Amino acid sequence: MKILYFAWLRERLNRSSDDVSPPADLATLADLVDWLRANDEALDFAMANPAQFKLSKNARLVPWDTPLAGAETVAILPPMTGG
Amino acid sequence: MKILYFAWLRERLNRSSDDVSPPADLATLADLVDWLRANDEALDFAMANPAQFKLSKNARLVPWDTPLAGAETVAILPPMTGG
Amino acid sequence: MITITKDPFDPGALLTAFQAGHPHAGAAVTFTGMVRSVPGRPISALILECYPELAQNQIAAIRAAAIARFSLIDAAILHRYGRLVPGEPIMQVMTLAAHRQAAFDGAQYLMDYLKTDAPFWKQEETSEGVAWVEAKAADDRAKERWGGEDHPTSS
Amino acid sequence: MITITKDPFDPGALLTAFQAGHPHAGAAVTFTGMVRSVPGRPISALILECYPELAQNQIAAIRAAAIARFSLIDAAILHRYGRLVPGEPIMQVMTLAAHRQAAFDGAQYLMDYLKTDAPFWKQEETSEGVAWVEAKAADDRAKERWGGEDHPTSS
Repeated sequence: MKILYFAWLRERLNRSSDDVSPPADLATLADLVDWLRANDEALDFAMANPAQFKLSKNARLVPWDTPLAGAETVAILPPMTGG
Repeated sequence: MKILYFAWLRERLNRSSDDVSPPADLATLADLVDWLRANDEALDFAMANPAQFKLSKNARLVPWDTPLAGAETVAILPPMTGG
Repeated sequence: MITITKDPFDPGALLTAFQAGHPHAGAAVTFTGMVRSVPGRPISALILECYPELAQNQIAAIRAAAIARFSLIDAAILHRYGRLVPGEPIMQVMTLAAHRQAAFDGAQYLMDYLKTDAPFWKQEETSEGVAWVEAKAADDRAKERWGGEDHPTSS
Repeated sequence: MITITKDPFDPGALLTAFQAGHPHAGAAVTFTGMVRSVPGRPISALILECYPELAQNQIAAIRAAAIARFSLIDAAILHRYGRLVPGEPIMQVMTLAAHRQAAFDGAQYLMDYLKTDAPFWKQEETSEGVAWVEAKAADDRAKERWGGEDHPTSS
């Protein structure tokens, strides 16, 4: 599974993506984020205020409680500043 | 003094303007309209609902109680439908 | 930048010219009004009557009020009159501001006042003849959201 | 009509192309966002990062929601990313409707959601370096006037 990082989150981690193999018992994207944070101190610190982040699954913006099943690409998105 | 008529008011009167010499004792544009209506049955009938008309004095939109003094051109304007 | 004209205009070219050379603007809003013909009640033309001297003065006053109220960097209005056919642009309002809400509000304010306080009168030409377009109560109400002074231009 | 691109664009030409061939439209609203530099705090460039696949899907969903909600005849969105200098257009939103209020509301709805729900991130380049632009609480509030669903595109 591919994890994408953008903007200042990408900068803090010093990389734009990871390839990970999460355990099979993770139910939702929120569970995936918890697992990623537990295994990465820098990510854990950068996401200290998790409510500000949005998540996408396979290039669709989805709620955090979306099932992880079928996810090929998950992106962790800092607050957007387009327009 | 020149009086201008527009749109359906112009059509009903069958002319777009009048040259008039109102008496010196008229104080406001409202007085002028009263005087014009008193002297013109077609105008009186066409303006049966006077509240819908706006008035201009020398090509400036002004309230009905504006002094008549200095008026060279007065226009009687049916509800506008521009834009 | 106020233009009262019988001539056709190109909405895009007008926009490009208006936006040029304003490095402090962050937002531009453009409204274009077009002659509309619907299948159920097709019109062959829209004929606009105008009092050009008053239109010039009135639109200048509305424009100045909009610029002051919304701190616009600039605003421009073009309004045609004469005979126009379906699809043709009738008029265009353009605003430039630092931020988007001011640009949107300024353009809507200009439109709301132009609808009720600019001396244009429309006639619709159909197969049955020519008929004056009635003023809409909704247009008077739209103006009220800005406080609804009746004559922003009378002073 | 959704375009996510690094290439410059011409706001007027885009408007002309969009308006062509819509005889049932009576109203068009165009919003253009430009890179803004103010004398007190000049920037040399705005650098936009983007997640293009998500931007395409997300903007398509926002566009579909706006068309349905305001009965728009059409809507188009172009958004650039990469490095842009002051004065350059960043993005443009265009709506076509039968009447003016729907065209205005549709354009504002698109802008409000693009600000908070489209995956773009801005950096300002000044003489002191490069800094991320912070998201504005005002942008979240602006979205709330439409009911404020957080993810119009998640379904």
